[in-house]
Amino acid sequence: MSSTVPPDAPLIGSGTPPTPLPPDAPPAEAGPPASPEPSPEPDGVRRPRRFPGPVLGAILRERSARVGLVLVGVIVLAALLAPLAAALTGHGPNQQFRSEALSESGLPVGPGGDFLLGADGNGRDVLVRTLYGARISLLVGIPATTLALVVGTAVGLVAGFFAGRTDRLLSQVIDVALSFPFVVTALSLVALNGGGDGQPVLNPVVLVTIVISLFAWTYFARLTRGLVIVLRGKPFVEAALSVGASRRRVITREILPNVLPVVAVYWAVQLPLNILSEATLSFLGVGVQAPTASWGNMIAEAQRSSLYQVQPWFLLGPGIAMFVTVLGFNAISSGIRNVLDPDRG
Amino acid sequence: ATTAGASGTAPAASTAPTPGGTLRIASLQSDLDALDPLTGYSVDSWEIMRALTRQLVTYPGSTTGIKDDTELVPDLAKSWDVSDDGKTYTFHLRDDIRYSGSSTREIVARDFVYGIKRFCDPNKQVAAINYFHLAFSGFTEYCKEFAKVPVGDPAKSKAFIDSHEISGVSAPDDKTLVLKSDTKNYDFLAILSMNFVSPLPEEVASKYVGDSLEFRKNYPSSGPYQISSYEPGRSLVLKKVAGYDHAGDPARKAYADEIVVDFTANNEDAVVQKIQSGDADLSLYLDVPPLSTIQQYQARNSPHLHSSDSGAANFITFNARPEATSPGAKALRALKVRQALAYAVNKANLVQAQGGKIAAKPLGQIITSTILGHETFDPYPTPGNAGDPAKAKQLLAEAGHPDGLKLDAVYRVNAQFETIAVTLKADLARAGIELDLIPIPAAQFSGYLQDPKSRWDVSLSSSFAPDWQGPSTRMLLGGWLNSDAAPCGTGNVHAICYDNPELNKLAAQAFPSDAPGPIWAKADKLVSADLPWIPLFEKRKIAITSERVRNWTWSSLATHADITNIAVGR
Amino acid sequence: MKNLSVTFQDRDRAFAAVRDVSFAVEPGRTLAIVGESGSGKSVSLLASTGLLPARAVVRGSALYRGTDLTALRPGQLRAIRGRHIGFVFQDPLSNLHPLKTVGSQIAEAITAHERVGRHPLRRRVLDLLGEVGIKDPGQRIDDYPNHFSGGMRQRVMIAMAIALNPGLIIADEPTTALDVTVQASILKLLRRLQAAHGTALIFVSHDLGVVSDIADDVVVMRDGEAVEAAPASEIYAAPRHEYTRTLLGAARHGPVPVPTGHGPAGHGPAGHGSAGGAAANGTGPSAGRAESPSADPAPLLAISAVHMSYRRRGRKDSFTALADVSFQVGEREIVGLVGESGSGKSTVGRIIAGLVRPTAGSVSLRGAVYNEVGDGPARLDAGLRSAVQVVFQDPYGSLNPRRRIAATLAEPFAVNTKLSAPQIRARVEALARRVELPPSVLERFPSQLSGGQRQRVAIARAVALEPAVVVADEPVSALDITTQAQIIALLRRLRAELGVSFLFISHDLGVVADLCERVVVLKDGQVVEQGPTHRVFTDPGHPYTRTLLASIPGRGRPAKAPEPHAPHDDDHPHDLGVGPGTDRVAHV
Amino acid sequence: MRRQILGHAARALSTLLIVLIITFAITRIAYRNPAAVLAPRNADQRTLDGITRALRLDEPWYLQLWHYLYRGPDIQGAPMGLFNWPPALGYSFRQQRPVTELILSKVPVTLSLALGALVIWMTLSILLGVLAAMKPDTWVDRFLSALSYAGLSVPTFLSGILLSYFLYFKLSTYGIRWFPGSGYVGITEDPVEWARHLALPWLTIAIAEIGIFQRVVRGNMLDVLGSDYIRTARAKGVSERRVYFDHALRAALNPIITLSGLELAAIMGGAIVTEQIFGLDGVGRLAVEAAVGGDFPVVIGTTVLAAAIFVISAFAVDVVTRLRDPAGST
Ligand SMILES: Nc1ncnc2c1ncn2[C@@H]1O[C@H](COP(=O)(O)OP(=O)(O)OP(=O)(O)O)[C@@H](O)[C@H]1O
Ligand SMILES: Nc1ncnc2c1ncn2[C@@H]1O[C@H](COP(=O)(O)OP(=O)(O)OP(=O)(O)O)[C@@H](O)[C@H]1O
Ligand SMILES: [Mg+2]
Ligand SMILES: [Mg+2]
Ligand code: NI
Repeated sequence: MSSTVPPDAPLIGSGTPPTPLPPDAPPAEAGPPASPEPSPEPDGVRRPRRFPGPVLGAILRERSARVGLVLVGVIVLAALLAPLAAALTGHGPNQQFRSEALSESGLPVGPGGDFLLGADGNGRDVLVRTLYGARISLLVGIPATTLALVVGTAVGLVAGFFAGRTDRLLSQVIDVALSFPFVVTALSLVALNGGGDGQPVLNPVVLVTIVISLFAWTYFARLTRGLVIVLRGKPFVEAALSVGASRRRVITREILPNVLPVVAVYWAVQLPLNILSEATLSFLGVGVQAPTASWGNMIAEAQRSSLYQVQPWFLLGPGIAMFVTVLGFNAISSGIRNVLDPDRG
Repeated sequence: ATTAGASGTAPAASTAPTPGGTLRIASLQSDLDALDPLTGYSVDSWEIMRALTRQLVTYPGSTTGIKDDTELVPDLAKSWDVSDDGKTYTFHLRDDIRYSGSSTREIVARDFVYGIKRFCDPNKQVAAINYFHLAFSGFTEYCKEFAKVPVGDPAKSKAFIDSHEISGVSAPDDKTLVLKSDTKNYDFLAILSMNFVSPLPEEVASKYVGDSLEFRKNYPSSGPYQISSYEPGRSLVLKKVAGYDHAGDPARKAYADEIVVDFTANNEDAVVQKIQSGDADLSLYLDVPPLSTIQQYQARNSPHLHSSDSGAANFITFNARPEATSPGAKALRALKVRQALAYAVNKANLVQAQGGKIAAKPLGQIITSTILGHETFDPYPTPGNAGDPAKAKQLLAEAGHPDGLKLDAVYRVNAQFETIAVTLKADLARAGIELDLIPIPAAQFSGYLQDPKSRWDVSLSSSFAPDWQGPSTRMLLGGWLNSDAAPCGTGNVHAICYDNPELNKLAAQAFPSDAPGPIWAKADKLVSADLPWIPLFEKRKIAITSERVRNWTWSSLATHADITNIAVGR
Repeated sequence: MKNLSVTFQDRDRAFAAVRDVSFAVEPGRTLAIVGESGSGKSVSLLASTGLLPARAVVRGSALYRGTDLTALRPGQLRAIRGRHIGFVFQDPLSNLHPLKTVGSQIAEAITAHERVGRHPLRRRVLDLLGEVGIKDPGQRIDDYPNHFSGGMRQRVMIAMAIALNPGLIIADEPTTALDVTVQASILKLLRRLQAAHGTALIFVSHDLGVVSDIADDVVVMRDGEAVEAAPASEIYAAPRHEYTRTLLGAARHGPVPVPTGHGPAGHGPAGHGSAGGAAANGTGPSAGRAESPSADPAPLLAISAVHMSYRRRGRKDSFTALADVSFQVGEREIVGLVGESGSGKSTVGRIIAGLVRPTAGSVSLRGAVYNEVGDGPARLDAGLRSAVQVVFQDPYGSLNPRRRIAATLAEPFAVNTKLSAPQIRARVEALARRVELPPSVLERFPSQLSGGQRQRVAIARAVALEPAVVVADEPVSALDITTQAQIIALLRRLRAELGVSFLFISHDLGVVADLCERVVVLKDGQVVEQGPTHRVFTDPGHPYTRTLLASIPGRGRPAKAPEPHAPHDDDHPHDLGVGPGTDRVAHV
Repeated sequence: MRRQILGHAARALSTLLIVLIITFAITRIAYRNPAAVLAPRNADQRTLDGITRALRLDEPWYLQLWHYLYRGPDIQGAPMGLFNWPPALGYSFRQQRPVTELILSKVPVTLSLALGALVIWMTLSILLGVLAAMKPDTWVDRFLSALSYAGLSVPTFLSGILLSYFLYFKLSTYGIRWFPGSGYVGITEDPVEWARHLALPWLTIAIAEIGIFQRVVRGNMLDVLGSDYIRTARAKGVSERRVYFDHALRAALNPIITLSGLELAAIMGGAIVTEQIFGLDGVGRLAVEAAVGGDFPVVIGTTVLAAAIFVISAFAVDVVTRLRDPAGST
């Protein structure tokens, strides 16, 4: 018996060792295309259920997924309601309240009164800016990860399915992309954004999105490639070929549906990392530019100005928001993993 | 007339400084921008070079304030004679003053000549060459010849230096240096106080290319300290020269045995943490300490918070190059638009962003408070210095921009300038002027401004510090804004292409004058109204130190601490 | 073992795997536990020594020489395990640590309980290896398990179990995953060791044939309950419980005219070592060709002189899977293709289906060659494509787990016909009826089907386009006996209704004898014998065929087929001795 | 095996070459007016012309590239190309040093940082991961997983700032000077100081990595613990400690090694934030300063170095896993 979990699957490990399957019961586990409920009911009769219905249900039953969904929900809500908060407080995200929120010597007020989380060094409302920062994080993180998923999955499918020269070529491309150091290359790519007259060609947010997906797609590609290599050898692929399906049909109809759920889980794994990447770039001053609020540049500002020492919320506001976001997405992805692969945490 | 070299006046100290100990300096940058006296042209590099180089004359430092450090004292020259027409200076060098470090021979007059002859080496040009075109007879011709030497070949440069002379610069013997000008200049000695005119032993200096690490490690020091170890990114260790001839140096007391520049703290927060925790005594490259830190020191009423008027100022410059054809740049050529800008800025906000009264004061003119010719006035006053958006809007409309104006605004990325940029953006928006902020990394900033192809309309990060205190008006009105001395282009880092024949006339009057003050004041009134740039605020220098620092001394050249006169307690 | 119950506690549900089971075994005797898969055989034994995962809740007691094992603390239990109770587990592949040498794993069985010096320890391990019949132990002691064939690994497991001469050995289906020939030798080994040491043996199996060979007493389990317990002779003679009768009945179902008159001695060369295989090789090819098929005037499917060699990754030489294979399948004929695991049966099927190209030779349908030497997969035109179809070896693997059955069954129509969606749907439903699948199944995913249903789906897909020939690759090997019978009936019916010919691949001789008109016997990629089923089975012409027949355990009951073996990624020839080199030596 | 290694090496080399070419292209396009960007402060047009000529910036890009690879700029007669001895990979006009020399002088810092952190995070992750796997779904496990989530979710720049603020600044204001705030002391100069200076940066990196690895170790352990050979070991009566740390860990280690190799490479190439916060004069800081300042020979150099480290550690991981694989060890 061969183990059925692809070696390159993100759920690292070789899967549970196979146990003989009772002939009339569904197998407990079939690698990445896992059946949602491993233990068969003795009578063997099951209601037909629609995918992903049972998976969603099972995910919702996972505690960590629920916690994650709540956290992410809070952040998404925050991002959506940022303008409302701005309207309620009357504080625009880039509006400076130098007389109300700053002392005469320019020190920001702490939390309280009009400014729930206090102000930053320019007399702007930290809470409102943090909420607007959530928009940037999601605005960069979600498209970047999705773009990476699409590109990476496409490349992985092709590389994995067409072994030989195509695979070697694409693997080399993946290797090359992987060996670039993220921050340094991102910095030069940002420099690349200066047009002939030094003006930025792309909106920095778009640029950061592209730069991040330029690096993130490789993970999807490797993952998909690994999965496809395993799937390609599966009898059902041969079966499809033997009834005359074309290779493209095999890729899109037979292989893709098996890859997508795993890739989707990985999307949730990758997303928080990409949110952190955006923050890191902004922290280093090459991401989202002032005065637009991003958690990364808020933290950078708090640190550079040392203002976090007198107004800790300037640092903690975006810091906690980022923590919650990343935690939320991580919890969701771990919840999904638990469902797809019940033996792991 | 002869001025005898009097011994320097020792600054009155509150606590008697004791020699010895190590003075630690936390640098915000990971390396010195320059250490070669020829090319170093930043207050920070001058702060360090003061310990490593000596000049003919210098300022001894002041314990009370930067602007008080204006009295020139003899340095390597023990005395000098000035010819009656005021054009020829004959310096008599001290005896038996030696280099330390990579050379230990005696300093002779020839070394100055060699140094000056390198000023226009096309391979490494002196930073402030404009001063010297006016200062030395024959310098301009010499430089024209030198410019023909191909770049990249040190041997050719050396050959040129060996075979050509500057008529106004000569060393009749080892101890005598004769400097001639075509005109009389009231600030001639002050110009010589800058680091550029430091002696360098040719046999060492010609061995190294530029201000390279090799050169820095083999630095021929003429000052009280020599380089004992140098690792960019980590530390620079200066050791006091053994048996330093204190009698021969009236300006530098050199209390500390060792000065260590720590390059490892690379953000503002880290620098002040080091000082507050006592791991460092002073900062370097930290223009303004973080507000919270200033506030903490103030709250404690700490004796280790020092502030002084410095004459330094921040302003907005325009892209006035003829090549600039963007709508914004074109619009700014109209005085009304510049006036609108002047009315629109909220100087009070900027001052607050700097840390309030202790750190800055609003400025409406070119000449700042510590500089000769200063008479406080503001041609475009607004109530409470808070700007007058209505007036600005009206002016804009009059100038043909009723719907406001869009400007590409570059700024240099650091904490201070980012604050200025976002504050200006917010304030100008109220007057219908939209700033499109373009952050430029610090290292690329001047290159960006200098590149004629770059697109920008205004620069929000322009600032200056006077090269020396008092009679240094030449730099502003006689240098940058004088189109005779600095035509649009070369040497004009801010792309200031200002041309006002009247100003040039006044400057020409002022240089040889015995009472240049009123002339400069007049010129200031003239130019400030014309808005070649928009003054924002005058900075006060704020320095925080550790508790170990004794005998705090300001240096006008460094616009900060005089590290050769500060002592450390134990 | 008294009133043992085991419940698996999942996050939100409990599942009673074993309910109230009691049985006992005396020293020197053998107790067999039988029952179909999933009936709780393994769980009840593991429970007795606390080897179940923590979420299993165990009630009742398990007494070993009077001590209740379930009441012991973990440390005490550990002292019992290995020392007093030895285990031989079901799957020798997964039960050995892949990254430790076999020697160190055996040594550990000793050092876990005794302090032994390095040299004496090695001595003892070598002795043990010798005792369980590993040849040349000195050479093999430092090998890793994946250098061992399945049979050898099972021997290693046994060596670990007997290392400290425990009073009881629990052998959980020690032979299920093995070839019939290997199975016979392992059983023999166990019996010999039991005789030598006088240990008690609990032997688990779902194969009544094996049990009848070895057991003194039998416990029959079903759905977590012990339904019957009696001495072996009684059970076989007069089964009391209805379920036992069903079990026995299903096993007897096949009318197998297998030669009788074999005792333990009848296993002949299969007992130990490899002499039989080598001997068989010598005469193989000539014997195979001598008996060329009965000349059909226009054979439906003709395989002529097919060679197939696989390239090995990282090696220059290639591995010959098929050598000079020729046979034919006539209209409406069911031809059996038998041979041990790795003999090349599936490869033949793949070549016939046009999925790979042979390295020499050709395959023709009704005289038209459609697959011969060339690059890439054979290009079959639509007519041929639908004329030759495959039912793949692993029914689960050959169904896309992410597609509904309806979609899978629609695929042949979608790619080969221009029917509209509703028309296809109608065809699919008709197809389902034809293979006796309830319509509700169509909306399910493969994981929601039973093994038999899956096999029906696979067959339905193959016959969807009404082909001329279907290659059925071990269609029943993975199924339990009752389902097997149903599927075989289905195949018969399909032949009658559609006029399809079948190439029926199997290593289960009983089934083949039941179903096929003719058999082709494959060994090491060569046809060693072919002819009418009855002739081949009653009068085997080739020694290898005789070996195969002789290795069938039990009183003429068909051997339980090996576990379905998923096709491999071509880079680990570790399985069950199908690879070349050392593995080859180990069985046959 | 030898052929595989050779093939692997060839592929690694071609990867490096491609990375180099791409970076070359990016930097050449990114930094307009390269001569001006590269020149020292206050350089005049003639210096710029000199740089232009030295880098052959006036020639077509493929000649520039070829020249860059083949010979490099001549600095005082010494070629600074990749194919010269010593290979210099260009010359930093800013810092006036050959790039290779510049980078090599910073490598020890980054290496100390990355390897030290690796040791810490691997040890701790393995210990904590095994601990969590021993008692899955108990409060110990939950606590540990909460911890590792925290590590995972806090970006290094935030944890670095906080560590520096509390463990350096706050402690030192109370007179406790355990951790220096910044700087680096060579291990050969003073091993104790070396460790003291690196303690906080190590911790910063380790916190984030433990967040990843503790979970991975735990997951792999659980995977392996469910496998039959673990049951076999228990059936033999092997002690629990051996079951966990010998049997299970041994089998669970491969993916961890793989992951850590790649992670190590990422850190070598990207300890930038940590180096930035703790003022470590390493490759990361050099690279960022070069990229921000437009010193592109250094950008190319550091990028190629990072790629080389990636390629090498992927290679090393491959060799290690191959050696651990009994199938390959014959
Ligand atoms: N760890 C487990 N968790 C949940 N259920 C389990 C576990 N182990 C076994 N089971 C279930 O307990 C029941 C009995 O399993 P057991 O392994 O005893 O069957 P068996 O009779 O040995 O079958 P086989 O002949 O296939 O080995 C099965 O339904 C099985 O799915
Ligand atoms: N793609 C492949 N690459 C290399 N070797 C292969 C490949 N497929 C099969 N083989 C080898 O060819 C031989 C015959 O394999 P095949 O699958 O035909 O055996 P089989 O008779 O069907 O065995 P089983 O009863 O186990 O299914 C085996 O040794 C196998 O390892
Ligand atoms: Mg079992
Ligand atoms: Mg097969
Ligand atoms: Ni296998």
